[in-house]
Amino acid sequence: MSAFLTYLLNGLAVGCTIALIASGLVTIHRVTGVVNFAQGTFAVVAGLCTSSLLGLGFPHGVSEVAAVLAAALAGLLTGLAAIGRPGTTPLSSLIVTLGVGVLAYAVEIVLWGDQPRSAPGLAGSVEILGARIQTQYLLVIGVTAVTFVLLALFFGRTYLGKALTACASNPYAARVVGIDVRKMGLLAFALGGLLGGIAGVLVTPLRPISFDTDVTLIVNGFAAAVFGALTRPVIALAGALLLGVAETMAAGYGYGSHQLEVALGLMIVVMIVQASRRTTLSQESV
Amino acid sequence: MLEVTGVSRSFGGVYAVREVSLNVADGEVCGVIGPNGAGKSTLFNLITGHLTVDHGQISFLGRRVDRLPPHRRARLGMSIVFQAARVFHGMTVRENVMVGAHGRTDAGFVSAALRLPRHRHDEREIGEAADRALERVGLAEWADRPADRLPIGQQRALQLARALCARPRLLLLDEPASGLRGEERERLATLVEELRADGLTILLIEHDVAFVTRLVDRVVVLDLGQVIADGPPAEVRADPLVLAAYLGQAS
Amino acid sequence: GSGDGGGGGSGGQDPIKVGLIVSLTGNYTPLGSEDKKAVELAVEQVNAQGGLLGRKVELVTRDDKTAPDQGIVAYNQIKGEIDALIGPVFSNSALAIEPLAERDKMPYLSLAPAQEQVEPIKKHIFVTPALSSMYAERFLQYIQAEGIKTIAVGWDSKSAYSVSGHEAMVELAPKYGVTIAVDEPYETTTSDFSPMFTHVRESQAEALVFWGSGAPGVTAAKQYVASGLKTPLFLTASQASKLWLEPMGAAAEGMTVQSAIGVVGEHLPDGKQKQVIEQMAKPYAEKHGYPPPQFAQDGYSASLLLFEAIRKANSTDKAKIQQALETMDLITPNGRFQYSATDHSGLSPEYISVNTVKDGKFVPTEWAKEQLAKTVSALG
Amino acid sequence: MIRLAAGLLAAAVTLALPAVLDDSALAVYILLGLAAIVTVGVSLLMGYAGQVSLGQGAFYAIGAYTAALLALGGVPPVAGLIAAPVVAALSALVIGTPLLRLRGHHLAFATLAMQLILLSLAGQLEFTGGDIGLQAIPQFSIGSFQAESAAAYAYLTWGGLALVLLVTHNVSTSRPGRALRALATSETAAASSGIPVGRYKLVVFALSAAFAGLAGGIYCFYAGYVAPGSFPVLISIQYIVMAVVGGLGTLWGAVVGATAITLLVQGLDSLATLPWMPSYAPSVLSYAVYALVLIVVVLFLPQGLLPTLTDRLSRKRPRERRAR
Amino acid sequence: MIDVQDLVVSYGTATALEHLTLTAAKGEMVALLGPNGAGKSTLANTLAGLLRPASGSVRIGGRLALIPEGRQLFPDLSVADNLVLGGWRSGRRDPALVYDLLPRLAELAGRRAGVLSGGEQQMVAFGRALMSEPDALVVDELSLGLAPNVTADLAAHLAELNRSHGLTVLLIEQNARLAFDLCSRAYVLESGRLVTEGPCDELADDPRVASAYLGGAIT
Ligand SMILES: Nc1ncnc2c1ncn2[C@@H]1O[C@H](COP(=O)(O)OP(=O)(O)OP(=O)(O)O)[C@@H](O)[C@H]1O
Ligand SMILES: Nc1ncnc2c1ncn2[C@@H]1O[C@H](COP(=O)(O)OP(=O)(O)OP(=O)(O)O)[C@@H](O)[C@H]1O
Ligand SMILES: [Mg+2]
Ligand SMILES: [Mg+2]
Repeated sequence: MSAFLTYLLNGLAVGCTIALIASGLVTIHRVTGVVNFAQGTFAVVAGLCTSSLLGLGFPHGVSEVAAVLAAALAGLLTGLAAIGRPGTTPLSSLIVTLGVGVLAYAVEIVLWGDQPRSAPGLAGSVEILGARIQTQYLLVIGVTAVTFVLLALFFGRTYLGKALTACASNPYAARVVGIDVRKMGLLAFALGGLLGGIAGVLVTPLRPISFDTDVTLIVNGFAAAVFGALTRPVIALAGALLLGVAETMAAGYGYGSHQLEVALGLMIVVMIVQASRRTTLSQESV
Repeated sequence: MLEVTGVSRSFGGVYAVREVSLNVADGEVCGVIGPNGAGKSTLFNLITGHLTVDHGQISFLGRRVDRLPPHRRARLGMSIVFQAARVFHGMTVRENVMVGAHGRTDAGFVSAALRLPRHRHDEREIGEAADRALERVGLAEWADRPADRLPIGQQRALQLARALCARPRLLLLDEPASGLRGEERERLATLVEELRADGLTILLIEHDVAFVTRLVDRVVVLDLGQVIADGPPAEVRADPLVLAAYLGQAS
Repeated sequence: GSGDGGGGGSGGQDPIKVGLIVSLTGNYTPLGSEDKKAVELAVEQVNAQGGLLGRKVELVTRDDKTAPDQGIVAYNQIKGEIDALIGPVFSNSALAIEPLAERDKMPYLSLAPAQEQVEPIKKHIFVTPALSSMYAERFLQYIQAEGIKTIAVGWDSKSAYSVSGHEAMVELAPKYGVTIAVDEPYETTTSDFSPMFTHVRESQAEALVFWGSGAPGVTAAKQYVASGLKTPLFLTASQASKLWLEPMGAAAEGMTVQSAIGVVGEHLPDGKQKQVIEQMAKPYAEKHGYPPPQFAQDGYSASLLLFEAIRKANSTDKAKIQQALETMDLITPNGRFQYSATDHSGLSPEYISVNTVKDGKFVPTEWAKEQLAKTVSALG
Repeated sequence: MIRLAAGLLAAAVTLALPAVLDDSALAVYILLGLAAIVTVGVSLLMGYAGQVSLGQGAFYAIGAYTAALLALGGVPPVAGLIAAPVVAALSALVIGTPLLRLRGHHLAFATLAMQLILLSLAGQLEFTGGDIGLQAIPQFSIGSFQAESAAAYAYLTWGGLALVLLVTHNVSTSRPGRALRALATSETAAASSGIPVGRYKLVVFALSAAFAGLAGGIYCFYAGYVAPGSFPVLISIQYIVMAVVGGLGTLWGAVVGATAITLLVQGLDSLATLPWMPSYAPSVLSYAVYALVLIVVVLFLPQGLLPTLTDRLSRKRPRERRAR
Repeated sequence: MIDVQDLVVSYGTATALEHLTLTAAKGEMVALLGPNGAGKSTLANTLAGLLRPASGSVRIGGRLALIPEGRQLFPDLSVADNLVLGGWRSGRRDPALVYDLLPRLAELAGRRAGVLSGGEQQMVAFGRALMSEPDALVVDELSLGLAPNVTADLAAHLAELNRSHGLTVLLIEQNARLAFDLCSRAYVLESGRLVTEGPCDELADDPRVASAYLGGAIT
């Protein structure tokens, strides 16, 4: 029983790290319709920044906040490249974000070298009902919960959130009612950068980060985000948790070498079941 | 030819179409009118298979079709012109119309890849059919333009040409005259009359009651998903229920 | 027409060209870039001593982008101009180049640890890093010496290095009277090891041997600390570098980590082995600001082996270099290589150290000190 | 007329190149051709039928493993080469049947996941050689003729590309091609024209998989070695980049895109590893310059290289065009 | 007030509007007629600032709202959210006034706009434009897809707004009868050029206009 709870809790924590990456993807796609393949990069930038700043002797807190802001700036710059030019289609923007991700490799290598880095986080672990979980994981779970509540409230309840959503739903119509679609898109990219930064700052103490860690991060994050149709944060969160729990459960119950297959396979199956309940017409209606 | 019996469809508990029964005889032109949101387009989608029925039966040419997918119903001879223009992007007007003939031929990937003689023959025939259809709706001079750049009115005409190119037995027109000015409306009316003369069975949704009245043998009025009147146009126009629900003081 | 055919210059002869194909972009960049630094250092040193056979040594470097097909492209680009090849650290690239090198009779020192390169033996392919089976055997020797009977093994099912290390361990365990109570695969992308630790906690295992390279090594070791597990953690040589030590920080204290002999050079008694290690470690640390990691030592050892072979062959004739390699007996930072017609790997487990982490450094265990002292003193 | 001449010229150059290029250039020429074969399939799938596959590398891998396993099992290489696209297409049919219920990003993710899963399995199964892969794959041969030189593989590759282009051209300019383009815009409207949308998507998925499988088959004989590491996920993304850069939905765009990207990558690599280059050159050149070129091309030539080029040319001769 | 002087708009190389001059005084209701492809929607988009003129000037007095061609709702948002976003510029956040006018929308408030019927969507588009409390309104096809009684209601409401708030209206409408009933003046556009303009009653008598726009279906 306590083993099961251990797997569950740790799985949820893993899911939360995935969800944080997904949150940025969802934010950006929901507003701009662009799948941002540079999302993992934001996390990497933040992770590397934290590690450097801490190394330079800046205190915790300051380092992390600065790193998150740096990621937000990276997000804004990515946005400028991806949607700054009028007439760029979402597909072109997607390729641009891929390009930005690759460009970032070069910048990161010049600034930080090619070797992985890490940063200290919350040390130790806690026991909950006989199940052990790292303290850093608890922080991750807490931050994720707050982030997603805020995100859901922001998009679902606030006027600005609705206006942002409107931009991707129908950019032309958004302009008709007077919304500055480009500015909103850049805001979304900055927000996405911020979210990616939070993910990076939280993940770096858990696993070493190097310039190309973004690939691993984005694959899982993309899976979760797509689960939520790239627009619905709460469903994406559910997807991420599913992914995380499936991985640890697979490892816990003897399929340690097939975690990837189990987790991704499960995602596909659930998506197909979801899809077969929607009709073509409703997906196409304008 | 078309028999709709007790058909219902709801979305999240709200009935869009409720217990609708409707028979259309061969060669008949039947108008469907009703307030906005009455369920007219939904009924069309049920008939053509883009939506599945919750209850009820649909038969076409004596055959149950309510479980068939849309492309099978199309191949049996149903063609629909949607309310919203659905023009295929990245193709010329002629190519768009040629797609309409898809169900009439069956040269597949293999014969296309190998350029078998039959395939060439089909291609030529489809091309000619498309040109005829374009001529009919008055789009001949636009044939080589990219279709997605057409103004809305022409896009709708293009849809009609595409539907005709399939040589349907039953044509379902969802507000074909919307967005057309008087002159073009006139041309459309003439076309419908011609088609009717050719023996085509037509179901026509239209809010321009005068237009409907002039063209159809019979009018079915839907309100809140149900049939509230069914009969010759003159009779229906005088029906107090219809006046209250639909025509208002405007008529 | 810049007239470079004329020669002139110092030696009056064309330089000896050594090909180097490593991963400079892609996943294996952190490894490949260290290899490159070390080989460049070796070339610098040999040229400073007047080169080989009176000729300068020139390096022709290519990037395999951590992809086998790019390895092939790279090899094809340089095969015409080079006299010998030091090959990829990425096993898949190394293996992709093999048939081509074999066909061209190109002397080829591989930096990849894959067992398959030497099983069966290919005439022109020689391996520099210790094979994972050697690490496995060395650990079992240590485990036996410590009186441990039951162990747990965690291994990365997606990494050839760790798969074959695990296999060797399973195969050799009975020989050393060791039972494997928990046999736990994971994946390179695994980010949570709590299932593994839970299984170990529930078992009788007296030690957990963890096979893996790169990120999982750090992630697992950190989570091991947090998990509060008391079973000692044994890590293999992939963790024997600052790449692992730095992120671990104080948490690494007391963990057991294997390494090639070169990593613990300062703890060796004076002698030839220590001298060779320092000949590389000092200038490397001066130049790059940190002691050479394992990969760098592989690259440097490969260079020494190749230079020695050319010296012995006294020509750049490929067949002669191959023969020289097959009769090679040379002390390198990785230990003493004794290649032969039946052994293209050349090393033996004696050149592997078992260390504990003390004050952020790898310090050989008492057992290892004793063993290494024996090994090294035999070399003189 | 001009198109015919251009075609003939292209054919002549294609045929002449293997004879004049050296081995190192031929290696690039072959890999370029192979990439083009896969990219044509991606372009057909994405540009015509509007379905995004982020897992095309999986079918490349399936083709390669199929041919390799058969050849290692003693089956004549020709049979292996024919089996490669067939098995890839059959796998696509099996995989695509459930997967193609998904649309857009869902499909993109599912194909990506499929590749990850397949590679993970290939990396663990006994008969695929695990992570190390399959070695010592025999040379390609037909009867007594053995393809030993790189030039032979170059002809094989470019012959394969010609075949793939011909099939794509024939398919895309006729009934099925129109149906594909139609369903890319609106599956509803396509279905009401009598197009069996599901079946068409499946067939085009299988066709593009067959192309990838063919390329994989040739690759395995040329390289003599296949491993999971030969087919990273990034390779699938690279094909999409090639298709987009060249010009989606155009036949030759795929070839142009594959050529441009391959030459760019190789050129930068050669430049970066020159002896006098600083040590960070490989990363800066291979990453930064590549990325910048990519971004600039995508932003400023959003239609892709080929359509922009042809547009420029045709704008110079508007009259000839309109006369048609 | 809408004042368009010598306007030229083009798509790439194709010119859609050529030297167009058109005005609507404050509080005036003006109709714009023209065959498909004449450039009516192009003008509407230009007035709304969504297309940039190649030359010429466009001046608008006060806030302008557009009911665009093809409804152009936010399909993923609810009807209520669609309406509320109409108030982006005006700051109005309460759609009650729209619900009063179009009670059907109150029933549909929670539904996703994308699944509405054609006519329902048109109502939302109309309501959304009203939410911006415009001084001038450009309507690209008012009657499109609407039941006759709804069209009549909306037309009456437009007239009412015009009277009470001095709303300026440019009405693009294929149903010329409706346009002539509602407006005082009309412009006729063909192939991007003005062909006639004048008071509606005069135009209705123009045989060319009559045959092209009033011909056909007889009420
Ligand atoms: N997918 C759907 N989900 C929820 N409600 C739907 C869906 N499709 C249609 N409806 C609702 O069903 C009702 C009937 O819609 P339908 O499109 O059939 O109306 P209609 O009679 O064609 O109206 P109009 O004349 O305005 O086009 C409408 O209230 C509409 O909002
Ligand atoms: N995005 C576009 N790109 C290129 N040409 C366009 C574009 N939009 C419209 N056009 C062209 O501009 C001209 C005017 O189109 P517009 O949509 O303004 O006509 P309209 O008068 O509104 O027609 P309708 O009555 O059909 O709505 C047409 O010839 C059309 O083909
Ligand atoms: Mg309708
Ligand atoms: Mg218009």
